Amino acid sequence: MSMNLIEKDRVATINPLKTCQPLGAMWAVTGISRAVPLVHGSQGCSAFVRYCLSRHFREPSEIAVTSLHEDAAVFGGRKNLVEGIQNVAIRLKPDFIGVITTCSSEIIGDDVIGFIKTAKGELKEKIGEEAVEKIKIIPISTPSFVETHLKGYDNTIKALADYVAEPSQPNEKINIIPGMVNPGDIREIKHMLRLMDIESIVLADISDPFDAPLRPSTTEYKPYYPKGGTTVDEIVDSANSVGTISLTKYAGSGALSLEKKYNVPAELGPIPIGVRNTDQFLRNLKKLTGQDIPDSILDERGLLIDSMADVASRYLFDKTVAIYGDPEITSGIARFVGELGMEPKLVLTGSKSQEFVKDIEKVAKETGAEIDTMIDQDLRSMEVYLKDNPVDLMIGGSDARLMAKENDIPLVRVGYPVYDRVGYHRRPIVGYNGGIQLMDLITNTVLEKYYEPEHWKLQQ
Amino acid sequence: MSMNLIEKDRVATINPLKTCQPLGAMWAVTGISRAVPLVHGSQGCSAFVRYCLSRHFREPSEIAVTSLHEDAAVFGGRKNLVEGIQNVAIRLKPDFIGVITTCSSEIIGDDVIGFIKTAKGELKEKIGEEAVEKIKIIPISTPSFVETHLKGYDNTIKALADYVAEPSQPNEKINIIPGMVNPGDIREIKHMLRLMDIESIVLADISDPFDAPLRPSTTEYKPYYPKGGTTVDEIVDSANSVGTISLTKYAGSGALSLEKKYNVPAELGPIPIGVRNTDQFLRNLKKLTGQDIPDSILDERGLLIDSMADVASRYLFDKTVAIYGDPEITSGIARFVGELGMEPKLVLTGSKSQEFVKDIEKVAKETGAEIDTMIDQDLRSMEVYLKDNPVDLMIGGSDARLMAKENDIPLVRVGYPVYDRVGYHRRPIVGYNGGIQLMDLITNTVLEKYYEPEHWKLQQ
Amino acid sequence: MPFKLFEVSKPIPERKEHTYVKHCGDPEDCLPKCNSKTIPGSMTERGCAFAGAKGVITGAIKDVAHIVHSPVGCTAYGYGTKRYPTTTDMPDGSQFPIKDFNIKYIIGTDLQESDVVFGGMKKLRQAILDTNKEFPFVSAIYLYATCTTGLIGDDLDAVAKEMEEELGKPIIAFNAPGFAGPTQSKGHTIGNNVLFSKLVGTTEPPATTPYDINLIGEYNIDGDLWLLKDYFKEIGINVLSTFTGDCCHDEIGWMHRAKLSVVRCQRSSTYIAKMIEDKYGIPYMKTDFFSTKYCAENLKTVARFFGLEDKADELIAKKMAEVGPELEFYRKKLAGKKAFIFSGGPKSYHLSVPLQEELDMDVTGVSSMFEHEDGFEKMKSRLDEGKLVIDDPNALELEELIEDYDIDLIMGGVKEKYFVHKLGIPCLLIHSYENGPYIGFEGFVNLARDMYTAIYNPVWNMLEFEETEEPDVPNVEEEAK
Amino acid sequence: MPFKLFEVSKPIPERKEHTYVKHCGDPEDCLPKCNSKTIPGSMTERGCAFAGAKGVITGAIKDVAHIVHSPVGCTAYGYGTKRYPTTTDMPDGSQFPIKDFNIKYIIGTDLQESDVVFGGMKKLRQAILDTNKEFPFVSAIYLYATCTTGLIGDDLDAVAKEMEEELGKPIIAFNAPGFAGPTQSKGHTIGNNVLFSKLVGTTEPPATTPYDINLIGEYNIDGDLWLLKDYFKEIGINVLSTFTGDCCHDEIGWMHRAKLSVVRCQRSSTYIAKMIEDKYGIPYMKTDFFSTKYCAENLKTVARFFGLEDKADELIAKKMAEVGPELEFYRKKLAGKKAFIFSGGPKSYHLSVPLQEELDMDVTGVSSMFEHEDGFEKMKSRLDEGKLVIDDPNALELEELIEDYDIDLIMGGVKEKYFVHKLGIPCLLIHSYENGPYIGFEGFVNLARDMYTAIYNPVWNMLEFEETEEPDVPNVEEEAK
Repeated sequence: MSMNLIEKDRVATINPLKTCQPLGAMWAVTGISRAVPLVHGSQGCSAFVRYCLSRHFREPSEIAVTSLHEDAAVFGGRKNLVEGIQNVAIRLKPDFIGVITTCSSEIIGDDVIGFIKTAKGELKEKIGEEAVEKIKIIPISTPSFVETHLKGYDNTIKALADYVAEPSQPNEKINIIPGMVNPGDIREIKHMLRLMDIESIVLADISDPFDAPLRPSTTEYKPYYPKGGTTVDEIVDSANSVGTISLTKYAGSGALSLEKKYNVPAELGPIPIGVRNTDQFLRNLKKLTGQDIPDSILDERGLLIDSMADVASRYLFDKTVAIYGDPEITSGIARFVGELGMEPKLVLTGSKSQEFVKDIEKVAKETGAEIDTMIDQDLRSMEVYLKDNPVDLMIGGSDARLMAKENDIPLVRVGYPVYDRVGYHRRPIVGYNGGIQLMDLITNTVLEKYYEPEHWKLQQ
Repeated sequence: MSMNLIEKDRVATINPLKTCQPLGAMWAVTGISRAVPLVHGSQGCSAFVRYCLSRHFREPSEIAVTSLHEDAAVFGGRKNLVEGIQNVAIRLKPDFIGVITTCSSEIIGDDVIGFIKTAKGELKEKIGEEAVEKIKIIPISTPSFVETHLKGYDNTIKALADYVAEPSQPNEKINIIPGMVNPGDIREIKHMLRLMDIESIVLADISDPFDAPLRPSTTEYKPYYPKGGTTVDEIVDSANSVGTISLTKYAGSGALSLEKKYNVPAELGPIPIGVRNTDQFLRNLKKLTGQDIPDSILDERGLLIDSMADVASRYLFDKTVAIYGDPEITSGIARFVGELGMEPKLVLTGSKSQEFVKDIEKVAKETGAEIDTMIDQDLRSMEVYLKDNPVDLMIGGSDARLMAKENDIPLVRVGYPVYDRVGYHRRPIVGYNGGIQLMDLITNTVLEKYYEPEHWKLQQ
Repeated sequence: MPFKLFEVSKPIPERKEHTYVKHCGDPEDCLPKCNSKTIPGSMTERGCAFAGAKGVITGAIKDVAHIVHSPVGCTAYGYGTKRYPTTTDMPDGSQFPIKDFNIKYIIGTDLQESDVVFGGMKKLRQAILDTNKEFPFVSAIYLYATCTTGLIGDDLDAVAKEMEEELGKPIIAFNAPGFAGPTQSKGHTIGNNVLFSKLVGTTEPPATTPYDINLIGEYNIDGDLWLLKDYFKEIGINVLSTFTGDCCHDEIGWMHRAKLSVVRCQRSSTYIAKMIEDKYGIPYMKTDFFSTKYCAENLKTVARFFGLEDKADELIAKKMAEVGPELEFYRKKLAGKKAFIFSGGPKSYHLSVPLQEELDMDVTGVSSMFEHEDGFEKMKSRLDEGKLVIDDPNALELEELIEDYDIDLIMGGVKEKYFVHKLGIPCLLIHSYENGPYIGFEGFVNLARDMYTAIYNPVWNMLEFEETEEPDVPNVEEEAK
Repeated sequence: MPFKLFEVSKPIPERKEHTYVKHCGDPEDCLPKCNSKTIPGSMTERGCAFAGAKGVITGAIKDVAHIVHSPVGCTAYGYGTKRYPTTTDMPDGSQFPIKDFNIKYIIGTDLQESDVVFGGMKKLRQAILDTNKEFPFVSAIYLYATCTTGLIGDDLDAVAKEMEEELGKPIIAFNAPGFAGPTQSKGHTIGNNVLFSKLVGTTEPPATTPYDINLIGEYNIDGDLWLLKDYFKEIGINVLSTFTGDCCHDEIGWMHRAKLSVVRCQRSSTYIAKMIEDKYGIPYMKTDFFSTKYCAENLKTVARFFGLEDKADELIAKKMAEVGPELEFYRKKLAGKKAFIFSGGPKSYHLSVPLQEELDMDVTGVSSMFEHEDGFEKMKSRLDEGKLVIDDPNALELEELIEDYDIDLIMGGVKEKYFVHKLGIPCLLIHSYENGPYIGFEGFVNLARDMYTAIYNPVWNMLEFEETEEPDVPNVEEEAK
């Protein structure tokens, strides 16, 4: 019946459950059509992120870097950035360049906005004013030593609202800020919007860029750009939408910015994981757009409800779960497993988020469970906890896979990163369909682990 | 490079990989809107099938029975059937009654067509001619001792073509005979048709009846009928379509009947499992409807191709597979695993089908594999085979789950029946999306079994 | 008016006699009509005699190969339908080579059209030879007639006799074709008769004790038997033969050596207990081990027979201390919930009192698909005024029942489960269980837990989309209070 | 014209010097420009010095805790990036308590804004204490500077010294912040220097033999080391220290006791071999164990040093008999296929000759992201006329290369793999391997098999939808012939 906050008892972070802001920015910029993330930092800042994103999505992650070295540490990164922007602009002919800072460029104190101006000026002489004006070059401040990757994502979306969005004619569309969810999740959101007959602008839409068809005959080469992503024109138009829904409270600055600057009403969260959160998402959509909720969606809801009736109490009730990951996804899953009659025993996030604590308090109240809650914590804390408090199931990303294995606890993979299995980025966990998928995954994991030994119980 | 036919060396059938015709008929009739399958046989004939279908789909399977007993064996089943039809008609007010014979009613030699007439006559006196004429009451002959459940399905679709379809105005639609595939498969087919902007009549569409939302507010009660199914009007209209595609060569009689009687061109097979079979399905659609194949479908194709490029050679190449089940699904999967670079080492079906042999010969030629092939065989033959010829993976239904476990061979569940896990009926294996799903399933099974022991290999 | 005709059954008024509403002043023989033919065209939950013989009675035996002489369907349906786990332990201390052999394999003759025309006996003979070759270690081979072979007149007994001589291994024929009798109960009877007449008295146990019982009608559904056996062992009573859960073929043969027959499932197997008493003078008692009270009472009764009542008391006290607090938790949660029990047979009278008295639930009524009058008498006697006792309800009647009686929980089978869910009501598997065993002390806790989780599944509070959010979503338990 | 400017690089003509086209008459020092800064705004495959130090050199040690002194990113990225499996075997016969400890854990100080302003040394001290408490069994703690701590001027050496005294356990600082040097190679150098200056000569091995070697620059990628170690063992040579695959901290300390240093990865670790030679007079040899021929030659060379050439010959003959037929199969399949090798460093010269001579492939060119001149000399010397040698190619150049040279297979890293696939060409992981190990005899078969499966993946014949069905779909092998 309560939420029990467990504080970190170390200064050392062991196996972090978060990473730094620039990753979130590179992620978001990849969701823009014909965009290039340009990291103003050391090569590691691009190389590591490309590696991490590629292994999760099994897709290219094409990121440029200004290659800061010792001289920049002394004299500043002006030369690198001004040159870098021009090289990207000329060689890759993008529609959008997101200039992403890092710990080094932030500490050095580079005047990114000024450098962008300089670069544009020099560029105009090389390729002409018109060509330069066609490229949006946006500064994205993402100091690595402040908050987490989610903040970097949030700052990027805010930069789109602040630097790109422009009011003109109302467009009857809804803006969706998906947060750092998978292509499958964004597609499921778009599927729901389609059923509700709502047009949308997704800020930013990584679904195609991070899950692109292999079709040489229609692919844009030299430079390669993946299919899809939100166009710059759409981002410009986002100031004219009927509302913005950020699927996550943890990355809603862009929505608030659009509200403040252009009177586009904002709704922040909850992420539509599980029944009640998805219901709320639909209510928010209805509120902002006036569209009715059609039978087709409610039938999909009915399929999830049907599965829950058939399966949840029978196989899942009272199974204990440890859930870890980004705050919105973690609290969303905690609520959903509660809806399934399971017990979220431990929830864990790397963010230092009071919102998360409130979310979990609500889940504790709804489920009647005692939920041990860790914020600003790391995976080592979970490992130590689980030694004394074993659970039936873990739900989260691949980084805890060895802990799961060692403790013989089955792991249901969700979110980012999942690199030791395939297809998870394509599998939604949001919406009613995502609920079915996630419940199937959880149930089949339980059946395999806890029912197989008495196989006759699986005959029904 | 060759197909090696292995004959059954027993008379006894041990753990059959097939069942009798009536099941296929009850399956198909459930795909008709507001229809009641009425089994003319012993109570076991309905009870067992209801049990089997319910545990696979985790859905109601509402089937009426004429409850034949000793007296019928002596005097014939006339009274039971005539009464049974009337009780169904009056109490359940259906649009359609499929009168399904069994071994007993076939051996007794009941004149089903005559009895239906008698029942209709008596009914008219009770509920009036108009009400009776609204109910299609169709004889479906399914002697249990001839061929398999697939034949029962085939006979049912043929009965629809022969007794229900009526020519009137051309309708620009395509008829789809899905065969005994899952709701998820039919939905994937309909998804493809939607992308191609083709309207269809599915003969018969079990996708909603066997995967229906739980929504009391919109459900038809007393009597309960599930959402969906093909309406009788649609079946009537099937004589006016531009063509019929049966996804399976093994249940194409209905298509041939429509071709012969009403000049509706028929294409039989292949089931669109894997890349090349799905390509062929699209070509057939184009041929019959004249519709172009849109980019949206080809992008979905591209996602499958992309996954195959990323994953197949790396994790799956040369893994050996035993595939068992209904002939079309089995040969379709055999071709697909060949496309994935895997080796279909054993294929096994309970049908005595020369078509299947031809299909496998083609796969053997394409893959260069030596494929041991069993037709008209049972699961015991597979078990014995596997003792001497272990494979890396089994693909098929739940009935071989204990064999898989005992031999420590991971089992990828597909087709019917799957009762020891959840959600498989909802998961397509057809079409490009089904290909992705199936490949993910296969790959994750391989990763878990063969890569986990050296977990570092999963870091990428 | 002790009988009720459901609205939906108005067109078939014969159904009225099958639905009895208990009135305490009624004479004893005022019961629903039962064990008679189902009205054609019903969605009955009944099965066939073959299911009763193989599915219920013989399918639990661990060391026998079963050959279904039929077109492929009956064989296929005979596979994997019952939760009858078996060990490899044999009474003489040896090990049978395959665990759950009874679950793993089913054999059939896969009759074709030509066999129907020319007869299937030759095929059956060969199938017996094949079976013996494939599974040479089985202790016996059982043959099953089906509708087809019944109708074409294949003589299974003759084949059995002939092949038994050829193979030197018991071969037993069961002539319970699907169409025999109104329900699967006919198959139980035939199964009992055949096993008694062919086997009992033909073997001797490796050892006997003064405390030997036959445990009859205990099929080890989801491990029920293993719990009961532990109880008896602790009390000092030895289960010499089980009929037929986790038993071996030879065990049936030495049932005449027990001191007492304890009948668990009274519908399916009182027959054999009676025949053993008649022929060998071994007394039998009908028992009831569901719930703590029945289990305690009946353990004591059996123990008393052997002068072991003290040991029984000890066991009962220990068990009650173990399960008491948990049961108390569930009692609070389940108090006042309306349940309807739709069992195959006896569970409809085993469970009504425990649910009402031990868990404070309200049993709206019970029904059975194959009980006979004696069973319905017990059902009736264990219900309160105004409650329903129904024979063979069909799907449509079930709908009306749920709607009219505001039921919280149906206990039924797979055929009902998903159907009932579609009506927005939980349904618990009571034939094969959800997370059993359900018998005895621990089993009753399992049952209570499964009822609790079914009723408190949060989904029942989310059935429909709400246009406005509840300001604070209550948790299910609060809600359900 | 030995240098080439890709079309796509016309706007950055400096790139021309980095792309050399081999011309046999060129002077030896005619090489691509390398080890210089990347042009800003490139999609380079290069990483940073921190990656070179921790990721490559020290991350393979089994019994050390690594603390990354940084904002959380560098710590997070230091986790799970390398396939460096380790056992729990320690040289003295004891067992380290956790398998793959180096893969399982990464530690960091998670610096916040206030730390950047006021300095992070206090936090680092506490993190060291925490680490020692959490993992008291580690033999040493290594500290890593990063861009942030480099820029704010935290003195890691001072903290290391202070805490080493406090804890009585070796604590070693690596000052290789990300911005140091043009590539990760700078981190290799720093790693070598620190390990040599701080450790070598500080410990003594439990035992020595006259046949002791240091195996330097072997990190046990996907089990490479374990294969090589078996070979040496069979020949009679003892690997006294590995630098650093599956090694322990103390092993580095006694490298001065070996008779010979064998250098496997010549780019990342010739430094330490040289320093050991200079200071302790222990000779070193640069070796090459990829492919059967190189492996055989180099095993013989090392064996000859110890007078064990006969044993080496025996081993080689045995291994060749084992792998010969399989390799022959793959040779036939791979003959004529055009490969481009894009390695971090040395694999670009290790593999070119084997692919050409042992598998009859056509190596279109090689490139490296962090090699120096000596490495590029070797690359050049091992290629045919007209082949490409490229320093630090960027993504756009890779596209042009694939298009213009009709490449059948790229060998690269994860960053390239999925990108190259999008161009319709297979790409094999050569940094961390696909299904390794790739070294030695068996490893070369693995590599050949992985190249074969990558090229013959049937998907390459199905890239585009065909409007008309091919009358008979050819199998891939036929097609590819």
